[in-house]
Amino acid sequence: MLDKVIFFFFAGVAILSAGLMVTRRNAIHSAVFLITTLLATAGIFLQLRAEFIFIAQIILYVGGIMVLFIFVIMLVSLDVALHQVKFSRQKWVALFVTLALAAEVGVMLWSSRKVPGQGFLLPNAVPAAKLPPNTEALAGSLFSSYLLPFEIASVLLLVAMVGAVVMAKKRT
Amino acid sequence: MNPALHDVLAFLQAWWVELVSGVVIVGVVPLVAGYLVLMERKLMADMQARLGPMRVGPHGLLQPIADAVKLLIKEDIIPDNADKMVFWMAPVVSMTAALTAMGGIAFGPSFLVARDINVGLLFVIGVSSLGLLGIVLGGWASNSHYSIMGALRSTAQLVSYETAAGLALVSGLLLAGTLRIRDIVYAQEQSGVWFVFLVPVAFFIYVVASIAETNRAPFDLPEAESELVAGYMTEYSGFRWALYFLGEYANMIVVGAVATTLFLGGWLRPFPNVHWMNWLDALPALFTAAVGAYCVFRAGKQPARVQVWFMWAVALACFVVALILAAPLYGPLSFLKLGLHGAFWFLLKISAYIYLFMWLRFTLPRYRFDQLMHLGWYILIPLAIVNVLAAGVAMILEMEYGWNRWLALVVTTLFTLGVALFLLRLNDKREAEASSAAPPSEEPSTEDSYAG
Amino acid sequence: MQIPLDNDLTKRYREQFGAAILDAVEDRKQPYLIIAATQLEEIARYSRDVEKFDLLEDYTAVDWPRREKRFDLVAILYSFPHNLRLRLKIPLADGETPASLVEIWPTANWLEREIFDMFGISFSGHPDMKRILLPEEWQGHPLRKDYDILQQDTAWVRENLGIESGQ
Amino acid sequence: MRDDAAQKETLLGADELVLNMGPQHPSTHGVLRVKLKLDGERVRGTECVIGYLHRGVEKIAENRTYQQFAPYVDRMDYVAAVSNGLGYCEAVEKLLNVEAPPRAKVIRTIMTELQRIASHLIWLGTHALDIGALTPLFYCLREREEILKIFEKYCGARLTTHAFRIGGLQYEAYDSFEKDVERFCKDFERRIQEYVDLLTGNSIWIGRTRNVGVLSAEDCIALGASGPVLRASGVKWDLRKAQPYAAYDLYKFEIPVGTNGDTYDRYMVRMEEMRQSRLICLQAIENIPAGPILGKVGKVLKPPAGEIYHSIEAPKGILGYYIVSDGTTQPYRVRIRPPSFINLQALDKMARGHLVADVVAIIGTLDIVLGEVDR
Repeated sequence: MLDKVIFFFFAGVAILSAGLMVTRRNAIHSAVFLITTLLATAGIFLQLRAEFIFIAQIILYVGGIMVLFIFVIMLVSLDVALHQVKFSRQKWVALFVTLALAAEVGVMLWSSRKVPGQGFLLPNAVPAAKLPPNTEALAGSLFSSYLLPFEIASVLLLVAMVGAVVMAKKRT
Repeated sequence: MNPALHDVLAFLQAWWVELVSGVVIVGVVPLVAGYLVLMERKLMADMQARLGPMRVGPHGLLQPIADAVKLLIKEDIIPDNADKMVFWMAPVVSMTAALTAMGGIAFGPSFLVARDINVGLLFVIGVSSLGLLGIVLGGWASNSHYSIMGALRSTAQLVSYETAAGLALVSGLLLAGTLRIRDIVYAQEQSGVWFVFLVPVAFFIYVVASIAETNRAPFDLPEAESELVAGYMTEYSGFRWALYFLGEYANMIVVGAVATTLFLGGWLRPFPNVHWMNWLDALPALFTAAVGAYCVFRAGKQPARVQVWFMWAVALACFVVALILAAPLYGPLSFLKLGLHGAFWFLLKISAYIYLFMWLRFTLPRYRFDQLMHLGWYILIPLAIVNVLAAGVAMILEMEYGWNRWLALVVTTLFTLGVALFLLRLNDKREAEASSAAPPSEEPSTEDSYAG
Repeated sequence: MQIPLDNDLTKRYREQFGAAILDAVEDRKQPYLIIAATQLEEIARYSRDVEKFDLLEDYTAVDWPRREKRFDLVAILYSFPHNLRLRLKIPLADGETPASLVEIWPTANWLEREIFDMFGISFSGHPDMKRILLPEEWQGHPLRKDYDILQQDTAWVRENLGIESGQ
Repeated sequence: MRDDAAQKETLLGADELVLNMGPQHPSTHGVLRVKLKLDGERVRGTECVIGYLHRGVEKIAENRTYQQFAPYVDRMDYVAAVSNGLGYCEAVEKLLNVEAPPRAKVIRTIMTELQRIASHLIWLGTHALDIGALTPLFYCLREREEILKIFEKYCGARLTTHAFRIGGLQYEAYDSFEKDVERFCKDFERRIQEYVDLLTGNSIWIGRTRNVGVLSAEDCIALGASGPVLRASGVKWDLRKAQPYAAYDLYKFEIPVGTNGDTYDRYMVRMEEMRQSRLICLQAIENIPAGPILGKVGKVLKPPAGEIYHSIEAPKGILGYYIVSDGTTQPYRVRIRPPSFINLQALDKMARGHLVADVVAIIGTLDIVLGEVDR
C-alpha cells in the first residue's frame, strides 16, 4: 500500500516534470525539470532496492551531467535562443515519431500481458528486500561475465574524451 | 482494522528511529549550524585579538538566535529581472541536499537514519554534491554578473575537487572493502588502527578537497567577498540567504563526518582494541567534567551577576552530561557505552575537523582561480589516482604475496609521496616557465594602453 | 619676488625655441618658463628627451578672467637625473585647444581631463576628452573664477539626485 | 577605451562581459567604480569612473583664508591626514618665506612618520583582506590604534588631526610624548614580525602577488606613479632624500627598493618603509631640540603675490601643493597633486591580461584613498 503510494508519487513526478521539461521555453527551466525527472526515477530505483543504480543516477546524471548542462546553458546567451522558434517545423515529424513510439510501447505491454509471470510490469515480483545486496552483484557481473563490453564501453568513453579535448584545443 | 491504517502503523513501527532521527536532523542541524557560526566568530575573534559577539546573551551566546530572528524578519528581496521560480528554489535545493546527506551518516552505531542502505558513503557524497545545483541555479537566477561568475567558478571548482575527493575516498574504501557506513567503522575496529595511518596521503587529499567542496577559505572563490562581493549569494537576502548559509555549514558537518567515518575511525575511541588503554573510556566523562570545572573556575571572575549564573548553569549542564557519559562505566549500564561514547567521540572528531577548517580560514589568503584549478588538476587529481593505484598494489602485496600489511603500506605511501614531490617540482617548473614566457599584459600596442 | 631668470637652462631653451619662450622667471627660488601654446608639444618633447625632465609631476591651470589670455596652463616637470623642477606656463585664451601631452607623458591623460572638467580647456589629440570628476552631463566648469562657490548645476542635481539642491 | 577594439572573439564565442565593479564593492576601497571588460575572468580593459566623493576642495580653498583652509586638506587622504597637513603648511610657509623652528620641524617629522606607519598599516590590512587573509587587518588596526592614541593625546583628534599650524605647531608636545613614541616603536618591531609570519613566506600570498600588476620603472615614470609603487620598480628615489623637508636631513634611513615592480615587491617595500619610519622616529625622539614651536607668522597671513610648488613624500607618493597668491588673505588658486589619483591611472596598464581577482589585488597594492582621488 505505502509502496504503491510512494511509487505513484515518484512516477507522477517523473512524468509530469518530463512533460514540463519538453514544453518549457527557457532552457534552464527545462534543465531543472529534467533534474526533477531524474531524481524521481532515482527514487523509483531506490524503491526497487537498486541502491547502486539509484546513487549512480544521482551522482552521474544529476550531480555530474546536469550540472555541466546548466554550466553550458549559462555560458550561451539565452535571450537569443528564446526568440528563435527552432523546432516548429519538425512538429509533425515529432508527433509522428512520438505516436510510433507510443504504439510500440503499447504493443509490447499488451503482448507481454499474454505470457503470465513474464510481463514487463512487475508489481508482484520478488519482494525487493529479499534480494541479495545488488552492489556486489553488479560488480560481480560487470567484472566477470561482462568484462569485455564494460572495457569496450570505457575505451569508447576515453576516445570520446580525448576527442573532445582535441576539438577544444583546435579552436585556440 | 483498516488495512491502510495498518500499513501506516507497520511502517511507523519499522521505521520510527529513522523518522525521529530525520526530524531531529531537520530540527537540530540549523541550530547546530547557527552555533557553528558563533563558534567560528568567537575563534576568529580570539585569533584576531578582539572579542567577537558579546552583546546578545552572556558572551554573545544567544547571537545565533538573534541572527535567525533578524534574517527571518528581514525584507525578502527578489531582483526584478531574476528568474523568480529558480531564484526561489535554489537555496532550498542547497539546504535540502546538505540535510539529506546528513541522513546517511552514522553519528554512532545506533544513530543512523538510512539504516541499511548498502551504498551509504556514496549516498552521502552523492547527495551532498547536489548542493552544487542550488549554487549554480541561484547564481544564474539572480541575473547578476557577480552571481553568475560565482556560479561558474563554483561549478568548475566543485566538479574538479569532487573528483579528487572521490578518488581519495576510494583508497580508504579499498581497505574497508565496503560502502556501508557502519561496516567501514567496523573494518577499522578490526584492523585496530584508523585508516588515516594506513593511507595518510588519501586523508590529506580529502582534507584539501573537502575544504574546496565546502567553499571554505582558502578555496572560497565562489563567494570570494573581496572579488565577487558574495558570489552566487550576492542578490540573496534574508532567509533565502540563511538557507544557503545553513547548507554550507551543514555541508561542513557532512564532510567532517565522512572524513571521520572513513579515516578517523568513526565513533571508535583511540586505540579501540588495546585493552590496557581501556581507561580511555573514562575520558568522555572526565573531559566534560573538566569543562564544567573550568566554567566554575571562570564563574568567579565574571563581572556581571547574570554571567556568573550563566556560567554556573553551563557548569551544571556539563556535570550532568559527564554523569551520563560516566554511566556506561558502571557494569550493568555498559550496554549504553557504544551509543553514548560513540556519539561523543564522533562529535569530538567532527569538531576537530571543523576547527581545522576554521583555523585555515583565519590564517591563509585566498587562492586565485587559475591557481586553484592548477592545484586541483595538476597535483591533487594525479596524486589521488596514483594513491588509489598504490593502495591497490599494497593490498595485492599483502593478500597475494603475504607481505606484512604495514610494510606494504609504508612502501606504497613512500612511493606516493615521491610522486607528490615530483608533481610539485613539475608544477613549480611550469609556473616559472609561464611567468617568464608570457608577459602579463598581452595587448601591447593595438590599443592605447593608457587610455582611461 | 619674481625675478627674471637667465641661467644655462633657460638659455638652452631660448636657443632651441627662440620666440616661443615668452619669459623665464624665478619665483621664490623656483624657476618657470612662460611659453607659447603653439610650440607646447615640441617644447614638452624637448624637455623630456633632451633636458631629461622625465616626470610630469603635475599639470593644472589657473584662471585669470581679467587677462586677455585668461588661462595659464601649468605643467610641473621633474627631472630624476638632475633632481630639478621646472614649471612651464602656457597662457591660453578661452576656447583655445592646446595640444595634448598624453603621447609624451601618459600621466597627462587624467590630468588633462581634470583640467577640461574644471576649466573647460579642451586638449586636441587627447584620446578620451571627457569629464573625470564631475558627471558627464554637468554644466559649467567649477574652477573658473566666474563660477561662484554657491553655484551648481541645479537641473542636474534635481534630475539625478531627486533633491531640490545640493547646497 | 575604444569600443570597437573591445569586440573581440572570446572564449566559446560568448560576448565580452562588462562587469561593473563598484562604487559599492567591498574591495574598491571606497567609492571607486571600475568598469571591467572581461573575457571569461580575464581582464581585457578597465575604465575607472571616479568623482563620487568630489567635494571641490580646490574651489573651497579659493574662498577661505590660508589658515581656514588648513583643516580641509586633512579630509583628502583621511588615513594620512598629518602628511597632508605637513605638505600644506610647508607650502604656505615657503610662500610666506618663513621657516618653522627646529623643534617644530622635529616633532613634525615624528608625527609624519607615525602617520606613514599608520597609513601603511591600513594599506597592509585592507590589501591582505582583499587577497583573502582576514587576520592581518585586525593586527594592523591594533597597532594603528596606538598611533592614533598618540595623535589624540597630542592634538585631540585621531583621524583628521590638523596637527600642524602654518609656521610651526599648534600645540607643544605633551609630557610623555617621547615615551609613548618610544614605547610604540620598541613594540612595533615585534608586531611587524607577526605580519611577516602570516604573509611574507606564505606560498598562497606569494602566488597571489608575484608577477601581478608588474610595472617597470619606465612605465612608472611615464604614468607618474610615485611613492612605494615607483620604488618597488627599482627607482631608488624618495623626496625625503632627494629634496629633504621638515627634519629629514638629520636622520639616517634607507630607501627600500624592489626589483620586479610587482605586487609582492610593493608589499616588501612598504613593509620595509614601516621599519625605516620606526627607525626615524627612534632617532628623532632621542634629541628633540628645545625652543619655540611657532615661527614668526602674523595672525593675518598675506603672502606676497606669486606662486609656489612644494611637494612631500606622502605615504602614497608625491603629494604636491601648487599655490598662487594674489597678495590677499585668500589663496588665488590651490592645486593639490594627489598621489592616489595619479597612481590610480596605472591601474589599466597593470590590470590588463590579469584575472578579476588580480584587479582586486592591484587596486589594493596601489594604496588609493578615494577621498584624495576625488578631492
